[in-house]
Amino acid sequence: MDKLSVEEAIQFAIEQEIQAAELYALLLDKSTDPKAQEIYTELRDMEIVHKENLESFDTSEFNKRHAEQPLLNLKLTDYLVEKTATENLSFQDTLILAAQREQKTYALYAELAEKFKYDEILYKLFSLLAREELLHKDQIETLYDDTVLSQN
Amino acid sequence: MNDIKQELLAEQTFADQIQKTFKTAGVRVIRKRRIEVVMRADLIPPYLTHAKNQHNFEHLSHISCVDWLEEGHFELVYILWSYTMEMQLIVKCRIPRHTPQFTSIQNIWEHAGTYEREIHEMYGITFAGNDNLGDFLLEDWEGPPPMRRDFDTVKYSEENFKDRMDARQDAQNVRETITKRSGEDMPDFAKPYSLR
Amino acid sequence: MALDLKGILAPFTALKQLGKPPHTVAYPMVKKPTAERYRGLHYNELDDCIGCGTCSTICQNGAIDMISLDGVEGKTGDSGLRPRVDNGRCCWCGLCVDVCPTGSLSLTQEYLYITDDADSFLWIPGVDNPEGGKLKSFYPESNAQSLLDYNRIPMPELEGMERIKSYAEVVLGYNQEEAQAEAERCISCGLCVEACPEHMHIPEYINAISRGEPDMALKIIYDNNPLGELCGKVCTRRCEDVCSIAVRGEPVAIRWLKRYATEQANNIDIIREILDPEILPPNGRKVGIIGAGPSGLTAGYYLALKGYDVTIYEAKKHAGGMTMYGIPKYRLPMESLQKQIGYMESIGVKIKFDTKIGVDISFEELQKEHGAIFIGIGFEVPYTLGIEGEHFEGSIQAVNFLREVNAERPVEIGQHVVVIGGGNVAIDGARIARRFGSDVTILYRRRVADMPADWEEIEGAEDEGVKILTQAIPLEILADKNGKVESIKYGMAEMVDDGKGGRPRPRLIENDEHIMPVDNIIGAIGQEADYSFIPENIREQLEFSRGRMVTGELKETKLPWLFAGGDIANNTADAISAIADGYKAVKGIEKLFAQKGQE
Amino acid sequence: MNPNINDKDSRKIVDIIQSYAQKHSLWVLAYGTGCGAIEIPPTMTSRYDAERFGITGRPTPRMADVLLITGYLATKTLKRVIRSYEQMQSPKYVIGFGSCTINGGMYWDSYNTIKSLDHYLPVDVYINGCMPRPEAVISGFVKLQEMISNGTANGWEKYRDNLDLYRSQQKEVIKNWQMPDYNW
Repeated sequence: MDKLSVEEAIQFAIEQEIQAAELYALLLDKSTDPKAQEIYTELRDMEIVHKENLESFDTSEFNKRHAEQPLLNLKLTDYLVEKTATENLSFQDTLILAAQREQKTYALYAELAEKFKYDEILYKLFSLLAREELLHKDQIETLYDDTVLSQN
Repeated sequence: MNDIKQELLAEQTFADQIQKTFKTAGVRVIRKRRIEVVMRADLIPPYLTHAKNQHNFEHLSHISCVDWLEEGHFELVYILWSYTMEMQLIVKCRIPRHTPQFTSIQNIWEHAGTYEREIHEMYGITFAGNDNLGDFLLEDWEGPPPMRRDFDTVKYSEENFKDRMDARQDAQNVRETITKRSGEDMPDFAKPYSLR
Repeated sequence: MALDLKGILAPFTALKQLGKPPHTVAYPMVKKPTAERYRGLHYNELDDCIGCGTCSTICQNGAIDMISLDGVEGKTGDSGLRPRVDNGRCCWCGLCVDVCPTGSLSLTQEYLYITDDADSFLWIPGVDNPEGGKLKSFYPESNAQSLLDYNRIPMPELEGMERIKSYAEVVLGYNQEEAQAEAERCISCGLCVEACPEHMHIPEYINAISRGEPDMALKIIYDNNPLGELCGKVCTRRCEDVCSIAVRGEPVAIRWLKRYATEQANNIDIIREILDPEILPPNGRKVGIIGAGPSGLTAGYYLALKGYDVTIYEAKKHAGGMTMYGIPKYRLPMESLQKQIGYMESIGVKIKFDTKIGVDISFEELQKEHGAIFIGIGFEVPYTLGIEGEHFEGSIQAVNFLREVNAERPVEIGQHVVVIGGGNVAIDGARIARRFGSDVTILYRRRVADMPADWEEIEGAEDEGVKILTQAIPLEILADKNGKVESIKYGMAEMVDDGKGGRPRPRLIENDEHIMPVDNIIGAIGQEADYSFIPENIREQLEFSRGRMVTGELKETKLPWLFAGGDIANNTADAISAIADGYKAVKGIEKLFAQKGQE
Repeated sequence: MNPNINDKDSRKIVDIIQSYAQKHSLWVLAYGTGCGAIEIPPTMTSRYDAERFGITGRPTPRMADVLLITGYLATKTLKRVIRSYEQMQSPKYVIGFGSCTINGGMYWDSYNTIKSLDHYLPVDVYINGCMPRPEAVISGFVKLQEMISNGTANGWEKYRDNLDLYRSQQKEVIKNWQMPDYNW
């Protein structure tokens, strides 16, 4: 993956989203905890929406999309114990898992952005994708902060 | 403590004197120059005569009336003043509310008749011996005696006088508004405790 | 005839006055300033006013009434009504200003109003003179000038260091004199009723207390809250947050007054005698309740009064749920709870102890036996900290800790204890640990002001010597070579605004890590429910949101025969909300049977 | 015979001159009814000197133009006030002082005072207050003068035209009506 066209890059991102959605769908199927099921459903739907957004992505929208809301970055993933995707995760573990997945995807895009720094469009694209992942992580962390850490 | 007793010595001596003569009376020194005597109603005319003649309470300041609605009594309050002793004597008695009748003391003090007319008009108490009980301050009054506590003056005034309340019909009650908005079920036994 | 010189000259003394300015005030050309505290037309700061109607109540002339205005919305703590003054009745005595609990009402320097229209004297202060705020002249400059008493009667309490020697109740309770004095501070506006999830008849029972009729107060309390004494001791009292008096002073101690009224009846027989409950004859309808917590007990009590055959299934040895096992006994003594539950049992509520659904009796069986089922299991399963080293020996959960202590089972705890969390559970855990003689520190991720625990609890904990370390995020638990907790690593946090108006969130500051040596770590960051006892096929038909069951207005779920309440069905997670849920579910269950009866 | 005084265009020049004269010689009947009578001495005497406006007191109704109702009226006083008012020469004006004359004021629940004065007598000007300060009283007179000069102070005409109505309303509270019926 040394050279990449914009279309290929987007296709790569779409695949990432599909993989995530498939994983959540699988976990949803296996889970028996209604609270975790609810989160899986939400995550799966979210990834599908992201995928659809990417499919209709227009590179001319770069500037517009960059001016979005600021990041909170609560850094919860930094110190919570890493979770692996297994059957019957609890509600809490589900959230941790999702946040950590977003964090990893972010790291991947950030790395790619660094790699394709010479190509302005690719750099912008990966930076944008990285930022989007951070935003998603924010959402999940906020939810974790509100529910699990309601009294802390 | 001793100073106060010393100060009220004259009053106390006088009070003891009354107590000795009228054994059933309740005598109390209220403060300097003020003594209260609670009497049985039938003893009032003889006692007032006694006070006027024996103790120089030559001036009747006022006759007043209190409506003890819950206890079913009217209380008549005679306020006397003695110029020689420089002392005020408050004589009280109670008469039953269902038979508001009493004896006039017009023969002791002529001007008592005027006070009795007023009490008759405001409380509906008749004074035997006073022939002049009729229209006094209120002209053409047809309602019940207005100073009686069971007379609902708000209701009377709403029924008899036109006021400008139509424009205020949109007024609302705060407690009721909250009850309605919150969906509270107020039991009937709690309602009298709402105070509004 | 001698010349009367004096007589001729005397009149000329009037010339003396010639150079003097006239005595006359040349009104209206010259306007004299009004007196400093002149009581002119009314002005009302519409935004500060909460529509409590006290001005209207005190007005001796019946001149003030409350009306709804366009643009003024009612919300909790604000009736949405605003005063209107009939200037054809007002006598500018200023009582309304003296009694206004918020200080929004004032009188102005402006007093002129001349018209030929007698109907135009209705005056809406603040609307008719929006500029009046600048002309205020008669207003309470300090609380001392008010007719209201802004200071609460202090509640007698055990002294801080005395408390940690035993589990004796910390709060001692009002005596009659204190209770009456406190009750007399209430202005009966009723704004608190809306804030109370259960909509208890607060002004009514406070008035009953102030009249010296605690029995009547008890009757009014039991009208919709069968756990009045519990609430009198441990309620989160949202009523006091919106108390009109609280705008400028200390709120009326509604909770302590309720406590006073309910404590007067100190055994089951007296409660029964005072309440003299009307129990309807059995109607043959059976209702099963899962969980004998506040919501389940409330639903059970009112259903039993209405003639239903109620059975409560409780997995543990005692009823009360989290109030039994989660609240320390120095706040809610065992006898108090037993008394209230005993009274419920005496009117016909059946409680089956040590009966776990799915183990001792299957859910299907339950469903077959009862026409309706109410679930009030509460949040019993604690969330874990989710950090490294949580499995080490000595790292425990506050819920489990409190449960063991309340069940009077032996518990061992070390010298140095860290409690993680800022809710009531955390404070309870810390205060209990203090009673073991430990040195306790609370680690909390946010600031003290953000703590969800009651401020009185926080203060109480501080009085007892609990240290509170805020903006500290636990990062890792470290153990010695035996696998026993040795210390905790935590990092400091900065507070960030989430941009949505929510409470600020803590963000870890990099490279600001500390280590604290510790023997025990008590986690109390939050709890969740365990729904595993509900069979899969039923669970699938129910709706969940953020770990809670989704219920309707009358606590009904997607399944018509299934109701849910308490922590698992509301977002506030306190006893009074659970009681409110139970009370609502009673109406829901009645409606269900009424519909069934029609079919 | 009665030119419509409300219609400014139909007023003759003589009316304008007449109203100019009238508004500068408001003679007041010195008959204090309620607590507001205490505000009259400072208004009339040197402090506020109402005579600057041509306002002065007169001892009898027949000499007066303005009747001041300075507060509450008991039904008993109302009888005397009506009698005085009817003896006054037209044009005549009534000024209501303070809350009591508007909607009862602090006597709103009293058993023997009337609540709204205009139910019994035509009131031209109301002054807000309980009681109004002398400044407010003077403002009331100024307002009355304005109304006279633009021809809207016509309460007396209203009373004359609706005498039966007023009379019936007066008789509602004055049960024992023993007063001469004036021939208008």
